[in-house]
Amino acid sequence: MTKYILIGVVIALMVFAVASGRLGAASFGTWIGALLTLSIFSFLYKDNPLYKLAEHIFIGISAGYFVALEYWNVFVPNLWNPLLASFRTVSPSGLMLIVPFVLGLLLFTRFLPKAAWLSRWSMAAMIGSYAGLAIIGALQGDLLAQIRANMMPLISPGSPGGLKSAAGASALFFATLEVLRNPLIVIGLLVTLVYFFFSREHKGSLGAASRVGVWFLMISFGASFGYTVMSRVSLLIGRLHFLLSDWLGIIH
Amino acid sequence: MEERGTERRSLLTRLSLIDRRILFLIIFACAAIPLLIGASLKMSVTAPVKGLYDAIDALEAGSCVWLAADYDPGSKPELSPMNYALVEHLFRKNIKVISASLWAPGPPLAQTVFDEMAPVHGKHYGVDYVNLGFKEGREAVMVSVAEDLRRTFPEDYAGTPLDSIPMLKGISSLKDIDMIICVSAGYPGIKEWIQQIATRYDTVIGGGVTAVSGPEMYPYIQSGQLVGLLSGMKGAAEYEQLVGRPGLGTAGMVAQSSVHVMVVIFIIFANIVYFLEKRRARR
Amino acid sequence: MRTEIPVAMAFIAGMLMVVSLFVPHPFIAEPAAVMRGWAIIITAFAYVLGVANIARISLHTVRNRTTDWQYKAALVVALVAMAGVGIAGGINSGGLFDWAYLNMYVPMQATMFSLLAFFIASAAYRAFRARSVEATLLLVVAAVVMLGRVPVGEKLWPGLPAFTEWIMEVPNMAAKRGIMIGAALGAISTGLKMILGIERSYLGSD
Amino acid sequence: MHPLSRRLPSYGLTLPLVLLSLLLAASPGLATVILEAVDVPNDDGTALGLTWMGDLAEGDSLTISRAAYPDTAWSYVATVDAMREGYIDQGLSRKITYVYKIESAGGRPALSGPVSPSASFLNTSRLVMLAVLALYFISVLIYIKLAARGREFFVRRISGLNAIEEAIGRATEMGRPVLYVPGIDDLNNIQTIASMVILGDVARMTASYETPIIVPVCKPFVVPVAEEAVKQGFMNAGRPELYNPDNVRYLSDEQFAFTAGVNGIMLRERTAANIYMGSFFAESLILAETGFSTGAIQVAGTANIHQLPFFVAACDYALIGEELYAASAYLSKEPKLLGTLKASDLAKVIIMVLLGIGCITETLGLTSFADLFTAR
Repeated sequence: MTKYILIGVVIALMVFAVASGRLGAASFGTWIGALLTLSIFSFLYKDNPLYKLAEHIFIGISAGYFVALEYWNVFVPNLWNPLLASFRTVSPSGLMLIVPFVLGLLLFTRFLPKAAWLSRWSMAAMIGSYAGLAIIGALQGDLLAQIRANMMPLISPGSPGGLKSAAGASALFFATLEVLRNPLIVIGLLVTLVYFFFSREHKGSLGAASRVGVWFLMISFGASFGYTVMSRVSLLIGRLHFLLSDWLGIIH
Repeated sequence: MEERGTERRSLLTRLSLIDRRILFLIIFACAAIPLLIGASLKMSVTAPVKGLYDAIDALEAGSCVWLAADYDPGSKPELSPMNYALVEHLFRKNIKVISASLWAPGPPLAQTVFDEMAPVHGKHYGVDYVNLGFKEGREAVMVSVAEDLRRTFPEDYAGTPLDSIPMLKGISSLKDIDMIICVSAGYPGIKEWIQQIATRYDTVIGGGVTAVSGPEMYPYIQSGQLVGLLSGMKGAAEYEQLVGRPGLGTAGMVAQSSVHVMVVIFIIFANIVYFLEKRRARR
Repeated sequence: MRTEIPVAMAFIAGMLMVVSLFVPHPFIAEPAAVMRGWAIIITAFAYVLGVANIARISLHTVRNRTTDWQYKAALVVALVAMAGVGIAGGINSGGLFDWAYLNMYVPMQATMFSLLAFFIASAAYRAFRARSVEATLLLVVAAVVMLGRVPVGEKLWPGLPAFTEWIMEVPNMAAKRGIMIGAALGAISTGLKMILGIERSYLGSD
Repeated sequence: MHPLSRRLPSYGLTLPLVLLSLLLAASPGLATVILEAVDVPNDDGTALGLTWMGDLAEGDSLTISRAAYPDTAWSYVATVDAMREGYIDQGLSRKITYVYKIESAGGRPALSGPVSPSASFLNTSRLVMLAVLALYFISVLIYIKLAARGREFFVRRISGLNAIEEAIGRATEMGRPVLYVPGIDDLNNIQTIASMVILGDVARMTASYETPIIVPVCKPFVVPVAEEAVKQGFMNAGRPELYNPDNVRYLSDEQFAFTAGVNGIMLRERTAANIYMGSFFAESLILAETGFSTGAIQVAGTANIHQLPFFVAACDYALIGEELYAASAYLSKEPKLLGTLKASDLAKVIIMVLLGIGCITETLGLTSFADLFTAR
């Protein structure tokens, strides 16, 4: 039944578009895009060859796209051109680029079982760099800055005055929330850290704190849940907008 | 009585095990009908969005921002409207824009936005904006660009050497940039820009993210490491409202609302059924 | 040779990155900059390696005519065509490569991700249950945020956007900050173990 | 705050310059400005900072130029608002000595003394950061050493692990198999490795209950490791003969194809306990939904925070973030993992104490303690 409804909806929309004379305006590229979009949507009915084909073409196209971009935006400007220039001018710093070139090629020894160990040299140089960058990123961006930001006065600035001057239930409600702001942030962080503390059994006051920590975590997961739904729905709206506007021309 | 009981139970069970394709159809209708009707709703602007708007508005004409297009088509409906609204604001303020991408699929998306907006505002490539294209290397690129722009990006997206682009004269690293605005779909993105650049090079950072990563950005807003943030299509819609250029963000808000309401109804309804079933099972 | 050199290389590369934060002098800053330039190039090769691996596995399937080999063949054709067009014809806007990107890559990836809207809605109906205090709290906050973040929420209660923002800025922020600090500690210790060669799983087994 | 005032320590104008300024001030009719150029500290030796003072009014602008001493060919640097606190000239060379000149409209030009930029060996503004990093590094290494020497470390009971045992018990009662999904990432993700440790323990339990365990795998490299973990688990339970190699199944390395495959296993083989441990992405909610609809008991664990909401809402128990690593450290007793866990716990205690002190001092209006942690 569902299948017929789905097909019916698509046909109805197309008939509407043809009748209003807008469908012909879509370019060949838009038609391709629309057909691929529908092929992927067909997965919602069930897994089928059309979806599988679109999925595999997508993987192929995206992989090919990456290769071309890496070639034009990285290899050519950052490796080839400087290397060629340094051959001409014999600059030692430019010639040093041979090192990453060779290390990059060594990665491909992975396909040769006997020489595969050579690829570890390149992996190590790369992973070492990123590990180092990750360390300093986490240190300055997250650890210190976040600790510093949470050292805050327990009385939220301006909030006691706001509470006194609040008139009406709604204003009072929000003024109370403002009073609670800093204390709840401070407590919330402490109890969350307690939850992720593994060296003591969570009993007694530690257990109570850890339980409150879970509540804070759950509120934050609820927020993430709501935002994730929001994200996915927006993506759907984007696709529908493409179909209805760019392809069928029903809306503008 | 007895019989009605079983019938009601089977109805409940049937309801809780409804074919998911019917749910899919309901969601499809909730999203498509508002789009077809073309309804729109006014909304209030949230503090993080206002923060970004004010920070950009405070920049002087002629200053230069780094617009990181770190996203791909997978989140285009959320982030592209932001990209448009931000470029609109920047162009209107006569601020120079350097766009670059740490996501390979990013540059053409940024280019599309420029191609559409530049003629409207009378802006010229190489004078008012450039697209440096994609660079592999995540955090390494960020730090590298902060130290030396030309060593990292010897050429722009189209392959023009940076030294022959007029607007880049006098810009040798991120130290010469007034603000980093990152439109970010994940890793590498705004979080890494903050981690690597914000404190180390004392740079102002703001930007937009997909709604999925919105909630985890709040610690950075509170700490002041982020001057402002747009989360998801809603953030884009609010920004569109601030700059007065309604786009896909604004257009999608009624559809967004109606699907949200439907999902909330799903959750409430299903949980009521769940509790009724549980109570029945207990009896 | 097989482990000492890689471990030494990881150590030097990683330490350069860390030390350059504290030592601004060119005797560290310059080699660190060179190392970052190298990392950029090697990472680009690593991506191409990944692509080569996809092609290799797919070709293997095609050659052995195992299940779904036809799809793998389509994959390889698409890959070779896209990379070939891009490298030979350039990537500039208006070209064939750009056309294929805009009319094939963009719609397909965007649609793949949009499928999740349906899956989330279906899971919301069929699986998300308030089975415990924790799950109840989560679902209630989720519902509030979902309504408070769209314009229709304001119509229900004008204070809803402000209340939602408070949830985001206070309890959500505190918990996310806790997770962030824990993750930062984890990232630093993992990074340290990699640089010192205590953690070598990325090198693979002998 | 202007960047200069943050980066320059209070460099007072030197005595000769003050005398010079007095001398110049004595000549009537012309606006007098004095200029000082100093090295910017804590940098790589490519910048100089300029500060000035004198008879300047709101709206005046200054033209800055520089020359390479002793040459006097002036080159233009910038035109700035006279009221700003100073100017930092970047992109200079350590090998050159510079002289600066500023001119205001209708004023006498002022010259700076010759100065060359110097590079620092240590950025002193980051000393606190360095100390924090060094202490944490040391504690990680010490704890790993101690753990390797066989020191026993306490790790708290992790409720998720008990939930797993319960779930396996239920599956045994019902005579149906257990499903264990180790995420969809490769072995380069630490979560997958942690998952393999937990898999070993789950396999041990299922073997002792004589309940079959099915392990669908998404990445080819994970297959041998998963097989090994299951086999070892069966050996540890003393039931190696029960091990069935067909139950570790490579399905597909494409996300949704894998998901569809796992859904198929749940529906066909009617697994009664589903355990998801590792790195999950969008498939999390699809798996959890199918598992819920088949009535299985579900326990999940992931450090991918973005997927946890769905696991919490659709599963009976979820290990949250770091708990996954803690569980694997607890089960494996591996020094690397235990040492890291302990060092991170120690750091958390210290952080909590510091946060407490910081909040109290801030409440009292004393900011100097908290400012120690301002990252620069």
